[in-house]
Amino acid sequence: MTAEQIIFFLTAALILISALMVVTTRNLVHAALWLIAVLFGAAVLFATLDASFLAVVQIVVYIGAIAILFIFAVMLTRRNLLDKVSQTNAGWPWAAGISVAAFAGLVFLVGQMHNAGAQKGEVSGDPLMALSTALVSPDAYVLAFEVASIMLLAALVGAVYIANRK
Amino acid sequence: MEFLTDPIKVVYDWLLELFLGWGWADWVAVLVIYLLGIVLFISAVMVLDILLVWVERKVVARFQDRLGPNRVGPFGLFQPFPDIIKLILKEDITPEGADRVVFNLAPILSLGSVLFLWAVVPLASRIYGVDLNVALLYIVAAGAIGTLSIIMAGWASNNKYALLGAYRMVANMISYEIPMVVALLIPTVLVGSMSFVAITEAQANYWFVLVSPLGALIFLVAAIAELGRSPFDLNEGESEIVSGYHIEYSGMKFGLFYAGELLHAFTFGGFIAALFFGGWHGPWAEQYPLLGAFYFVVKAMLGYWVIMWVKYTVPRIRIDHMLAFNWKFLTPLAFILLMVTAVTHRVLLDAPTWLYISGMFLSNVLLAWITVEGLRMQARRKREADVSAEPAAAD
Amino acid sequence: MENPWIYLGLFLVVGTIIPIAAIVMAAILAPRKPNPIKLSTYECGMETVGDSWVQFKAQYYVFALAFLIFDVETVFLFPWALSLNMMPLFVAVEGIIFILILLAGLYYIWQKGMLDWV
Amino acid sequence: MVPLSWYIFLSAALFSIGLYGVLARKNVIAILLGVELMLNAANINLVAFWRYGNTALMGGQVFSIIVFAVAAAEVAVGLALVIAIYRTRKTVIADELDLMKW
Repeated sequence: MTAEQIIFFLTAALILISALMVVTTRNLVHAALWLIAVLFGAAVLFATLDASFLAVVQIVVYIGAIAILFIFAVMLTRRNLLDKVSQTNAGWPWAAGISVAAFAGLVFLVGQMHNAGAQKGEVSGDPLMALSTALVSPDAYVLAFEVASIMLLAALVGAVYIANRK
Repeated sequence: MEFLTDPIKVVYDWLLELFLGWGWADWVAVLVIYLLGIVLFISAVMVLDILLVWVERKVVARFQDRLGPNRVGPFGLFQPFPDIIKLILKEDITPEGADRVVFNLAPILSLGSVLFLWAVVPLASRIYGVDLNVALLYIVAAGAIGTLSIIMAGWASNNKYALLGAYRMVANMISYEIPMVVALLIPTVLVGSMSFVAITEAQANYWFVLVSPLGALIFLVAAIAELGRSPFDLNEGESEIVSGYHIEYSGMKFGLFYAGELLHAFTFGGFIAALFFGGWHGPWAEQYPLLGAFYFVVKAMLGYWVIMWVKYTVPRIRIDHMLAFNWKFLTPLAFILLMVTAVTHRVLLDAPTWLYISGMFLSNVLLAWITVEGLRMQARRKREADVSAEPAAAD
Repeated sequence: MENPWIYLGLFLVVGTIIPIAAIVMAAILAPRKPNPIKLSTYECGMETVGDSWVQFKAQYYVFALAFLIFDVETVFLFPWALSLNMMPLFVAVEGIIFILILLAGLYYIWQKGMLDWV
Repeated sequence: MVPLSWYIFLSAALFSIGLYGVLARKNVIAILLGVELMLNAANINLVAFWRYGNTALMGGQVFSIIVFAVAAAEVAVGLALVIAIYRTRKTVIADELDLMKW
């Protein structure tokens, strides 16, 4: 076992255990905190994959904003959140079955992949600068960049309007 | 004399040779050296933190025309040590109904989030923890962990005051994070890099405060708000919500929050120094890194002094004023400044240095002047509206 | 230092262990004599009424929403700022359009009075 | 060394757990938490494919940045809807939101 494999297994265990806690724990604030553990694990994975920008953005956007928003929303709607009663609906065995089937199907598909056993190559150049030029250069992804701002505008106006209505 | 010009490398080589001589594997030796360095670095930061307790108490005493600690040691310099012994020996109370795990995790994350920041701060030329190419976003990420620790503390305490204090503090921190990040974008635009080391090195000839004085000012205001210090300390309005999110904490856990707050203030002093006031740059700092580290600490202390000065001078503001000031003034201003800076910088990129600096400076001054004029015009219009509304109200 | 993240990971681990060590040391050395009054919630001597995990003002939520959107926006602006020096002036204009679109959103919710604390 | 398939297995497992959360949970906010897990699984996949493919092509990373933006917009609007529904109906249980079910 190399150090890289040990790090991968520890992170994978953290992610999967925390994800299971997210979907099973009854206290929703705890569920949000477990989600933060999942997100942190994903950030570690991004760092091992040499995507340093995405690793920090994962923490800034997901943990710093989205998770906080979830905790706020849970606290806002807490009144009839009885932690004692079951938090799953009547069809949960079906849900579990579908999830296991989905997992089995995905594993089968991965088995069909011709490059499943591929190893990492060398990183060519500086990924951070390559990413920043790709995102804004006119012959690459500048349209996605501008459209993202329109989408954020729509989300800002819509969300604030819906949440604020008296 | 090799040691004076590049101390880290000399020590590193010496230790590596020593460990390899003991028959250790290559990677084990490197890992152990890293660990030793990190432990030493964090210990030094913690010792500095202990000293800051004394500085803060002495300075607030002087501001309030008192003497401050003066019994233990010369000028009360050893006062922090009895404080620490008291904190350690104090009974630690976890209130009934608290969420135990989260309650204990919050102070750890609170101090940890501040310690993490020091990994990327360049102390001097060739003396820094790590040259991360996304260091500025890493700082914001560590701040996000700090916000999280506050909401965890407020929620886990099972106390209404704590929860209210946490809400206020989080609303404050997340609001002012936007102008702070935009102020961080300005050095990024100027240098074309997010690495802290590169940003400091780019200030060899001129400090960025000359190029973007308004950016430095916005960063200072946003940093004070991020720290939750007066005038933005409404998380601990004593008359309303007792003491904020750490009301239920006692003993060492409270000590961790307190130490984190002081160190956070000093760290932001260091950031202001490194981003806008040249960091470790000074006479002979390039050749002798230890001298550069001394300059850096002095500049950070000055930044910390300004933050303390503001804290002990201005009164606390109301929450609606705090939010309105951010969303209706500071955030739009920061974004407009970013646009002006980007365009001016791009246009003057190939111009001679004197033209570049004066152009950038003048654009900042112009923007500040327009802002002030706009505010005055708005205030005048509001005053006139009030005057014309008054007789009607009197009838 | 070939990969900065190794150093950074070690730093995060040590930076978490030191506060934990402080708490553990205090837990070993500190006395422990709990009693019901001491453990009760501190509300300046008043009896606590009801569960403290109460609801809070929805207004905080609106600001958290605005923060989320602008946070994501700044994430997009960092790559833009990095590439500014080596791209044509046109790229600077792209970023300005990006910022102006979102400032228009901020202006809209401001004019609708949604930023007012009530 | 870690082959590509490990990352894909991990993200498949994460995706399935998120799917279970979406299907089985009663609370609307918990369902959104499940959606977040699924989006993260997709992101891990995108970055892994970028790293194991041609690293000079930045499509994978750009795509996952767009996923961040989409996730943020989804959470903002989704949670705002939850708050609005809670204000009128006083419930956040998905089964009780049956006004459209006649």
